[in-house]
Amino acid sequence: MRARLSFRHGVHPPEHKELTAGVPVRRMPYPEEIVLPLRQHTGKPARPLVEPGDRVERGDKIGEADGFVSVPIHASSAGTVKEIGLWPHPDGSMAEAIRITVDAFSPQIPRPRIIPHWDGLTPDQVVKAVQRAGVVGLGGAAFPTHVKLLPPDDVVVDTLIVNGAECEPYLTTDHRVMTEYPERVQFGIRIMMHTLGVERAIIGVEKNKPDAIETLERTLPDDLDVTVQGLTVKYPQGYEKMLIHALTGRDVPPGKLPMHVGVVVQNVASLACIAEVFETGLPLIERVVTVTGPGLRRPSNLIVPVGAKIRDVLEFCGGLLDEATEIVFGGPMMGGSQPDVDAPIIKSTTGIVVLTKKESRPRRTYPCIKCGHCLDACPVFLNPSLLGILAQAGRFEEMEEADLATCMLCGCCSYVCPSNIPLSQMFALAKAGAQRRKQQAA
Amino acid sequence: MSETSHVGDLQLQLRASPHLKAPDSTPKIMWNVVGSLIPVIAAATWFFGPSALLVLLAATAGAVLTERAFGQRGSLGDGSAAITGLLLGLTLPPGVPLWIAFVGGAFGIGFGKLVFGGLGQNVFNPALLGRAFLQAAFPAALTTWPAATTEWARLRGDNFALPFTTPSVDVVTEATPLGLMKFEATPTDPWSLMIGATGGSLGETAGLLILLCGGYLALRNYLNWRIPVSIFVTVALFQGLLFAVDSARFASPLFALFSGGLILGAMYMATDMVTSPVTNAGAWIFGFGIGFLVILIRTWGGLPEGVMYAILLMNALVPFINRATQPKPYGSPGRAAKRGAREAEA
Amino acid sequence: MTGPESATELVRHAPGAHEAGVLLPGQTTTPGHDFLRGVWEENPVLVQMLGLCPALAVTNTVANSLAMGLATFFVLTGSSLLVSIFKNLIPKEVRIASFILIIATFVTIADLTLAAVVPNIHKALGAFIALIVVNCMILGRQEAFASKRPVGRALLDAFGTGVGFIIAMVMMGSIRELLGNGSLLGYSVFGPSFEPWIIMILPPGGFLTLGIILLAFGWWRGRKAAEVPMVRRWPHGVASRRAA
Amino acid sequence: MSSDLFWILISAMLVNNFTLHLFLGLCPFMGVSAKIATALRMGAANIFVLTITSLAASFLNAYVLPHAPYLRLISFIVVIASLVQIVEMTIKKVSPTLFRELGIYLPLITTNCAILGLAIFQTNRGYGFLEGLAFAIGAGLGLTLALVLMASIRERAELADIPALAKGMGLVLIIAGSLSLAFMGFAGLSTP
Repeated sequence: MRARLSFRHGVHPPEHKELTAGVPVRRMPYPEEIVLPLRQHTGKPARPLVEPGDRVERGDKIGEADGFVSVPIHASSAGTVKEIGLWPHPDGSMAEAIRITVDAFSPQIPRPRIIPHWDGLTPDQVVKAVQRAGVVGLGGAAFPTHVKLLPPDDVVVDTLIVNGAECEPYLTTDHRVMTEYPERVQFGIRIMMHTLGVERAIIGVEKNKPDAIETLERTLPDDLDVTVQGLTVKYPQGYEKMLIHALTGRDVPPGKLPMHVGVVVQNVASLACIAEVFETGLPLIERVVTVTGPGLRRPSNLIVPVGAKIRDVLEFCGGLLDEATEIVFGGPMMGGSQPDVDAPIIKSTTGIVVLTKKESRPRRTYPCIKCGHCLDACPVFLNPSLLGILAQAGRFEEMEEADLATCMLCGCCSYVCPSNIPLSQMFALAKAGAQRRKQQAA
Repeated sequence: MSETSHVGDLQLQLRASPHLKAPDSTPKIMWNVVGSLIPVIAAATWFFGPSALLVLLAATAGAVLTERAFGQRGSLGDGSAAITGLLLGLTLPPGVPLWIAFVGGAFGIGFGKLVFGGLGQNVFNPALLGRAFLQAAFPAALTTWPAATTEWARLRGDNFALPFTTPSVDVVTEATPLGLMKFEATPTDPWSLMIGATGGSLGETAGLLILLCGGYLALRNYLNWRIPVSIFVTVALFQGLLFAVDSARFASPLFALFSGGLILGAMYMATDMVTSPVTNAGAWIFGFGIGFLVILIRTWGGLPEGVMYAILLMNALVPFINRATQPKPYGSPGRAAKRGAREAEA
Repeated sequence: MTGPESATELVRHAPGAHEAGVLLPGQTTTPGHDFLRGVWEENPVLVQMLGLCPALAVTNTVANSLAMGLATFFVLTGSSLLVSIFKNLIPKEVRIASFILIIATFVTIADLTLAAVVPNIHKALGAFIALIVVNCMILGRQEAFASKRPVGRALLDAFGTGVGFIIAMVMMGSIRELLGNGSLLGYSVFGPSFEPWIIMILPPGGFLTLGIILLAFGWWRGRKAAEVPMVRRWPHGVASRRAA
Repeated sequence: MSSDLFWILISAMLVNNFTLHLFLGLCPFMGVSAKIATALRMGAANIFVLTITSLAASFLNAYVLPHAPYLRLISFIVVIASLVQIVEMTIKKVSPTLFRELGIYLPLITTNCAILGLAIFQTNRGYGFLEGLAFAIGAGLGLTLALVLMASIRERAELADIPALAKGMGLVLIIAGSLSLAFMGFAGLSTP
């Protein structure tokens, strides 16, 4: 075994996980209204199945998957459909959403349902069940999970990698899931290995979560080849490509998926969610969210019904402090600023971080001094300095020649840049532009 | 990159990710470099008296005033013009007329930096370009090395010569250790070179102190340590080779390392971020090139010292080096081949 | 990265090529313009960046600059005259070679004359007199103008361009000698206590002097453009062609 | 002898660099130095033509010109131009690829002062056949070096925020001056 499981480059932002790392998960009470956007995952949005005025029970399907790379949406609470229309989406846009007035007196008991025994199912049936339950990757990307479970015939997958790295500062959702629900994680691994037909599973956890490593090791199944590996604490250790490199030494070529190098990566929370599907029959209607940050009165780890508004979640956590200036959805390295506190928590929301003036004060931008710090930080070995200069000169074609496509927008370059050049923001724009050009050409 | 939106009673800021920022900033790096030069300046003043301070002041004034007059607004705050002036001053002999030092600073900033568009855009190290200009324009004034005097407070030359006039040289002059070596084949004891008990430019003496100050910057990652290391190793290797061939004619590697402006050049001029390669592979090549050229010019050239020209020549090659040492991106065939080779070795 | 497709494209990349006084078919100019154009507006050295080799190499003193300027003036005028006279006799295919032969003849005459009249300067200029042959400015005037115009116009054009060249040479020479030696035409200007800027008479001084002159022009042009927002003046009415 | 040849080469390449010290070949230096790839091809073509020129000049100096010294200039020009023309046609026939790479540069180079300058300097210094060859290769390498340096710097400067007054040839000349300053470091390079 190699001494240090890691990747080259990367950065070490302050972690600030101490705010919530030891706080047990609590259940948040149901708010008065929940809002369920039809687009909560990568791929095509769901189609609504209900009309205003319809009564729904907890766990009812209210949106149907539209195609293969799509998943259905389920009501996370009993209540009445109030309206289907545009509502602030956590990505900053307005998007089609189903608003449900929560029935304050409902015991929130789901309708009776058949819980299939996973062992008796063929892989195809498992995949169908996972899709039907609306499961998506809970690590932040929200890629429909079932798509990853069906590798094409010419691809041989030999390893399941379980992502418990959680490298984003502040966030502790995966940490709490691993320490509080280790059996669920292990059960999810079992189902997943059965479905993929792989012999080996590796759980990668950053070493700053010793209790999680210890809990997982204690609960390892005896009959399967599952190991827990402690990873160097470094951002972006939890990125698929970095994690695969750290645990298997394999590199995913550009334009390829992890399965092309024989690996499928699943987040611990997603696995726990799959386990829950086969334990309770309930679809993905709630998730663990870390609500934290220096601008929040009571940082917590919460089980939140999908669709709860930020406003309600923040209020449950004691509200904001006066210094609060910015609400970030997801981790502070990659998450987006939230313009509207009425936007809902969705399936992919890993956390809400409230930052203060101290973190978000504007800084002056200086010209690039070619210090090369961004090259030393870039985990995919690009030259962000050159890319940034090209972006400023408007040379987008040359940026593509300089392998812009490999950039995964992790933000390491922007983080280290002493001149405060918004590198990853420029790259995101350039990538969007490249996408547009490609579509126009097609 | 920030704007504010009002939502209810909250005032929310919108910024692009990442929302955290490393504590370093460009002015912080630059002013740290300036700060790390203070001990070097103090040593120069200790060895050369008030002349040292005057020359440093004049060179810095030339650089800073030019930046102020023609540069972008507020560009003085980033500290880069002050560095240029101080470094230029450190390469000058203590007795040089102040107007010459001023012209050097002005030329370095004006034609070494501002015509290229200011901070971050220049190709040549402005301090060295200024120094090379002075060397070519006023060779006599720039190679007049006053001998050490017993009186600390006495000026070491005609510092106050009127602008555009020839300085009157009435001080006793002596040759620099490199000059002695080159033209009279007389080596100087390396220990006196290290602690600074020799003649020369302001920053050419006290090599150990400069090493320490530069080491501080390297520790804080404000300079790429690969560049000085590769320069020192190259110089030591080549000079060692020459020394092994004929120890009577060629100086020892230790002498080569500590004589002239090599330490100052390697620590402070070659590592100028703007004019050195951005890639680490490029930094090694850059350092090797400087070391090689230093030995070439010192041994086979007509000049006793070649650090300045070596760095300027390699500055000119930097765009080319950067292009040749582009990192191979993750997952690309080039990177896979490199990994394969490494694993085959292991 | 792709290289240029043809030699003509390559030439178009050359500095000042777009304003190098290439005549468009059917275009007419006035005699006065033919003369003045080369003197200032399209000064061969300062605007078109032609004939840089002598402008940088021998301008370390005013005397050298003047001698070189006059020699070039002589060769240019002589060649333009001859080319213009014989333009109908020269077959198109070998015209460049013929131009060069004519120029080389005049250069040989100039070379021998200078050697006889001012041997000191002739020695200082050295090989650069012979190199007048390949001064692109001279060949350029033959190809672009003299071979297409009547004798009188060709002479006017040559006079103008030659004068412009002399002006540029003397300008460079004065700056360099004044700063580099403290003198003009050998007479001390600043007195004996002046510290000469040796660099000005060295090769880097040549590049820097011309660079500074061009920067000054750029600054001046920028100021003028800021005062009167005017359309870029294309030579020879190119602008009107574009508009049409 | 061989070390003499080496120092002739080094001298032509670095110490008295054709472009940066003698101001020869300035037209391509200013005009064809915007892109590295173009500059490299131009440099290669230059090395090639300079070598041919040197051979031609050696031949003329040895056998023809002693009889008619006043024909020096004219014969150099004519012989070099026609030789280059012949070589160009040969390359076009033999290797169209090489012609595409270098061919279009050849006619431009013929009327370049570096070429005639080489012939004249070689004659003035009394170089023989081998010395002339070393001189030509050194000069060609020096031209290429200057061209490529200038091109790489210009490619970088093109992305920079150059002030309006320095856009264009002003900046190129300042860079050339700086390069020329840096090359002064090679002054006096010779055997120790």
